[in-house]
Amino acid sequence: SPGSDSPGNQNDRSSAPDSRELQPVTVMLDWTPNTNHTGLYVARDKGWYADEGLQVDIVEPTEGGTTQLVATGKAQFGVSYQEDVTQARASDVPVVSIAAVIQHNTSGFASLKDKGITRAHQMENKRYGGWGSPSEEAVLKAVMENDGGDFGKVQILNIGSADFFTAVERDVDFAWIYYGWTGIEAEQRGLKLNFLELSELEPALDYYTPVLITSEQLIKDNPEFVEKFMRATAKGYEYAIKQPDEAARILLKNVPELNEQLVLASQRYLSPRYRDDAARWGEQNPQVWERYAGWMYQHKLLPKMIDTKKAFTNEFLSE
Amino acid sequence: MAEIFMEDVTKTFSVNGVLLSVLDGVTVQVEEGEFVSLIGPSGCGKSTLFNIICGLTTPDRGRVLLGGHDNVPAGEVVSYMPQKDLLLPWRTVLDNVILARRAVGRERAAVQSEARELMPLFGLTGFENSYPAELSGGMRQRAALMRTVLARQRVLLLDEPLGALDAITRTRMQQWLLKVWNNFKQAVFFVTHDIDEAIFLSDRVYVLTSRPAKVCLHLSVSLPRPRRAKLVTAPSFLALKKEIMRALQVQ
Amino acid sequence: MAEIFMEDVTKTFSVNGVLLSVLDGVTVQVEEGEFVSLIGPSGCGKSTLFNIICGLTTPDRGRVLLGGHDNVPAGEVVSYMPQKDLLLPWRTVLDNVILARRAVGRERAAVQSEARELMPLFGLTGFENSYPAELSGGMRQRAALMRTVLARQRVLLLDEPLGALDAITRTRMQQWLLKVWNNFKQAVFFVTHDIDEAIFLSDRVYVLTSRPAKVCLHLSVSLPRPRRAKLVTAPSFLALKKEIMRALQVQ
Amino acid sequence: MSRLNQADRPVNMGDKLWPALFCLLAFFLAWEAGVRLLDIKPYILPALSQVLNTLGDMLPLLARHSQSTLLEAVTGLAAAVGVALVLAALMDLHPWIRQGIYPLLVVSQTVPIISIAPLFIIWFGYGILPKVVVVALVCFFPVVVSLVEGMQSADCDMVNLLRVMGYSRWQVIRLVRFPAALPSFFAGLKIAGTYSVMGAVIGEWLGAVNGLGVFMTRATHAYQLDRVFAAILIIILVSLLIYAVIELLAHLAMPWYYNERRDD
Amino acid sequence: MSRLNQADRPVNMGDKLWPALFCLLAFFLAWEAGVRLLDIKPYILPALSQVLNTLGDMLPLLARHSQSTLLEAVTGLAAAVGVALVLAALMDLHPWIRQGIYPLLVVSQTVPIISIAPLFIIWFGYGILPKVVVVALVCFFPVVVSLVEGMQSADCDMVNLLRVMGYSRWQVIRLVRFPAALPSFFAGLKIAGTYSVMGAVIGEWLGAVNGLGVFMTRATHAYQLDRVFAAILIIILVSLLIYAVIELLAHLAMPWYYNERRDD
Ligand SMILES: Nc1ncnc2c1ncn2[C@@H]1O[C@H](COP(=O)(O)OP(=O)(O)OP(=O)(O)O)[C@@H](O)[C@H]1O
Ligand SMILES: Nc1ncnc2c1ncn2[C@@H]1O[C@H](COP(=O)(O)OP(=O)(O)OP(=O)(O)O)[C@@H](O)[C@H]1O
Ligand SMILES: [Mg+2]
Ligand SMILES: [Mg+2]
Repeated sequence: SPGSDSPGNQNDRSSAPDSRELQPVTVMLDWTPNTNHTGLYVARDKGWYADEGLQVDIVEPTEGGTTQLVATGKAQFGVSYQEDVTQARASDVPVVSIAAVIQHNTSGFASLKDKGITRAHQMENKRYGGWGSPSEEAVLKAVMENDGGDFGKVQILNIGSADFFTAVERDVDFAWIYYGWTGIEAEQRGLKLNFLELSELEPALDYYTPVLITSEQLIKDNPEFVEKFMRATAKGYEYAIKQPDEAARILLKNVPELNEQLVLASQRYLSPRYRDDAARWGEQNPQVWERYAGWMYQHKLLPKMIDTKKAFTNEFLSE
Repeated sequence: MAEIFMEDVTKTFSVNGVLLSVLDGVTVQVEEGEFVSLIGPSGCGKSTLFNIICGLTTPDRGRVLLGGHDNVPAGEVVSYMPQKDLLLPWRTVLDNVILARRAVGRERAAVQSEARELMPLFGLTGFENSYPAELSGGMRQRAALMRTVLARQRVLLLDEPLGALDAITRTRMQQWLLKVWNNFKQAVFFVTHDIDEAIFLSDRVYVLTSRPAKVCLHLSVSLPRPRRAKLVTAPSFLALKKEIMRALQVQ
Repeated sequence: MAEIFMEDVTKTFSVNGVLLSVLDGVTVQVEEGEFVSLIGPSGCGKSTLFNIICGLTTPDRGRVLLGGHDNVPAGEVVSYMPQKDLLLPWRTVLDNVILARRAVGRERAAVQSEARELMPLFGLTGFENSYPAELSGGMRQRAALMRTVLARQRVLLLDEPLGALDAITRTRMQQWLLKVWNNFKQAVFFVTHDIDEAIFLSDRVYVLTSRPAKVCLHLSVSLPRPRRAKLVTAPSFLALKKEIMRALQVQ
Repeated sequence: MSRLNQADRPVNMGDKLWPALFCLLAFFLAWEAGVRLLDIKPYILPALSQVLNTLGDMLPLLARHSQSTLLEAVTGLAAAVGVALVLAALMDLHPWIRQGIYPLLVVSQTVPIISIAPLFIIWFGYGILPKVVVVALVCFFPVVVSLVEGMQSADCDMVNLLRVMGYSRWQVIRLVRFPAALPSFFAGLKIAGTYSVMGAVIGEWLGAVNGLGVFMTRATHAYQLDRVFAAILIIILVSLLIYAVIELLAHLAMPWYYNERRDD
Repeated sequence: MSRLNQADRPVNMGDKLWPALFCLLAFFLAWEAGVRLLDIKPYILPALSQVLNTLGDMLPLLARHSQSTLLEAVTGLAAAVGVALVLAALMDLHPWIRQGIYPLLVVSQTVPIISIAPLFIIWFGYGILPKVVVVALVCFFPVVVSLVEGMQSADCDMVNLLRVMGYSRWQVIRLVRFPAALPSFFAGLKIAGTYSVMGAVIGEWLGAVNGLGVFMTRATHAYQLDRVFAAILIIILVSLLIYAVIELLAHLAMPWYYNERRDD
């Protein structure tokens, strides 16, 4: 077996895995650790990264900094979403999406039941709590106009760091949430929501969120390294798909600050959605990329159209 | 009737539980239009005595009569000039000197024109609109004295008004002070450390012992007025000086 | 050979472009072991003169010889006590008084034990390890003087060392100062505003005019030593006093 | 006699501007040269020239956003002064009140505002109010500290003197304690003014419709760092503007404090 | 003779703690009662009792996170002091240097750190370094200002006196200028210390693995406000701890400053 040639090495090995041989890797998340990231934690906890010779640090992000930091190599991998990658590439930030964590967009517009927003046109004369993404207005406009609504009648507010629940407490009628986290929390609280899933409102908006990204440079210089990382990561997500409760406990063990009930419920919601209808976990469809980038360009959200073939790759997915 | 009459005044301070006996049965009085000095070592309780007259401190024992009456507000009888000049830095000289007079509710314009007329006597002409920070030490003292005099009360309490000045300026200011006193005829109760100064200015001198202060000498100064600076070398002056020095044990 | 010899020293300051003539041809000298006073109105330039001796200010014109030599570092001949006591607040009394002596590189323990022995003479026994903030004004002045004396230089420059004290404490300190001087036999160059003080302490007195300062009177004080406090009322003393008062125009 | 309160005088920024401008120029040059020579990507650190270019292009938009921010900063500052006046007056009433409140104020400064942001939103909504509150929270502390210290610096003997003269308690406060506190108050206000715009930007970051904070968030999400830096330049300029206005007010309110001592 | 530098003395938090404790208790009672009486939802404002409960439960976890944060805060504070010493020494060299640097330092305080956060990570990585840098940025300003003012407060005549005695330029700095700056330095350091933990938390918010900032972000995003408040209590405690240590150091370093004047 490797490393058994020197007695000194053996000594080390008997006490702890030889960390000197492991290659340090930094993964920067897109938000606080949550069930979107379960696969990463599982792979690390099960020692699958170590098996590939990697020592993975999972770092929580700077506000809006993940993509730049991955592009500059400060983190080798990051968690992002398709819109962000598209924006970044249009601004010549050289990042590449290497896996779709969830096959379909589980985000959408949520509001308290009594606001009566069951269709997109009912957003008229309501107040929307946004978070400063450049595409928000275009998305709202598109989905409302699809439903015969007048976008001009929506009042948009940046709710910044406040969460959905505090925001809808008084000043906001609806906001854009991930159902897998915030929607589940609402269920936990027994709060009745109307939820309009984005992918149903406008097919072009069924983009990948979140995705794993890395830099063009790294792919060029060290594809084996990316492959190793992705092999273990995929194993992690496969495990999470098969064993939601076990996976959730691993996440909780690593991030004990989280709310146990929320994580468990969220994981049960999300596990079947990681792979969903795709052949394998992480698969990205060129059409999805082309369709969404085109949509963004049409809506003048991009300074220029991007070459979507360079924006993502499936080459690091196993099998 | 004495303007100020204090009998057997005694005061003990308590600082962090430690008792500090400051005045021990002090009896002094100031008659109408008289110039009386109080001389005593540093920290013996002279300022405390003045504070008692002003009602800022209450004595433990003893009687204080102002203008023959018990319980009159001090401000209606005396005008006080503390050891520091205490000019308000944010007011011009003119507004500072009328401060005491304005307190009794006089009209501002009238008081101001009254003050303007007196500026030459106090050597402050041209500085009416200056702030105190722009004045020299001697000028500040003169402004503070002017404020005290302008209150036009029957007694001036002056607590070491010349203490901050150098000896030469001080000698000049003493002569000027007598001129002012002559002009306004108010009674003056004057605190000093300086033996020459006390004799030179006063009709009577009280000498206090160190803490707790008692009157250890009470002296009438019957030198003729007006007095000139060279009086301090006159034999009659020196006899008084020797007596005070002996009382203060500085021989 | 004079310890200090200044000839025709002239100094003009320029403050924001305005020229301020401070010293105008001053000639003074201090002989070995002599006590010489300099008296003059406030702001006439006495401290400036001392600064020139110490090398902190360079004169515009004139000659300064220390111990008969040009260009010696002032610190090797004179020991300077400025107008403020300038004790270092962060050093104990003991460490403050040895400061000057340590500057010339003496061993600390030796200097300290030397200082300890002298504490009684300076009335500081028991306060060796106190910080300056814990001392009274008189004690601070004595500590500052001790630091100056302990430097053991041939001349002490004392700039109004008793100026901050009240008149009564001051009179006591004058007598004590003479005792110390008698003990150490260093020459003393002494600045004061107080005519009595100058005569009482000195062998010779220089009187300066107001700014720009010139020597307007140079007086030998041939009163016998040791001198007692009551000397200030002696006729021979008063004759000198009158002469100085006339020179200073305070009559 | 030395200048009143000389030690308290703040270092005067307006005294000699040349050395500062020189340093600023050097800094700008280093920035531009650094970016060019090290070939730093514009999404990491844009060159100064690019930032200035963007600043020029975006001026109307930035001006509009600045208006909201400036309004929030100034309103917040005014609120801070109001709160500080009340608190300082309270603490001046009795040493016990001071000893009770003061340490709590110090402690309150250790709480990171961002962590209680949600409470702000719930209490104050998304209008101008929460921003004003954040600005006031950031600014009131230096003002209240300087006010308390200023009022304490009023000479007791001066107060006594005026009491003997026959002035009432409130007249004495107006005549002595209040003016005595002014230099210290303005020193604190200058510090607060410097921080006020930053406070407003943080407040906007908690949620807003308009303002430089919103502008910066949007630009960050669109990878337009040149715009972010243009906004930072504007923030600095607006802060300096507020500082200058306070300096001016101080000169108007305290001529006696700035007048030079004349020799007699 | 009055106490040296009396006016400069910072309000001493340790003097009389009772009134402060009383106010604190009142505040706590109001909080608990308010939440109970108004029936405020725990995800909007948890009751104090609940927060304390959570604090008890989470103590081991909080202790672990506090360690990182404390380490960052103290290291950052030390770095701030180092930078401040260098800057202050520089500014002490010549008034021009001071006039050149000082206004820029003031200006630098107007830049919201959060807006240049990504730059920090790029320059300093994810380790402890960027947090230390943020703490140092938050803390160095009060320290440098107090140092500069402290060194300027050294009495010129004292310096001259020692020069005449024959001490060298550097000896005089050691004997006079440095000790003279100490009281002011410690006053500034106390302010900086109060802010240091908050700085570390903000630093962690820029991207971290451990620390109270991470804990709070996670708790916020998992909608557990009781945990957020438990962390805030810990932040306050750690801040007070740092304050107390600085106070102790000040007493050790400047016995002469705290000794009471005895009457002779
Ligand atoms: N309010 C007070 N509480 C406690 N002690 C006091 C108070 N006022 C004065 N003392 C003490 O009483 C003593 C006498 O003080 P006072 O100011 O009356 O002396 P003084 O004769 O005016 O001294 P000086 O000549 O130095 O002005 C001093 O020891 C002083 O410390
Ligand atoms: N470095 C300086 N630059 C400009 N002017 C100075 C300087 N030093 C002193 N002066 C001015 O020179 C004059 C004389 O000052 P000096 O301190 O020598 O007077 P003095 O006789 O010691 O006064 P006092 O008796 O008040 O101590 C004063 O008007 C003072 O303002
Ligand atoms: Mg007194
Ligand atoms: Mg002098």
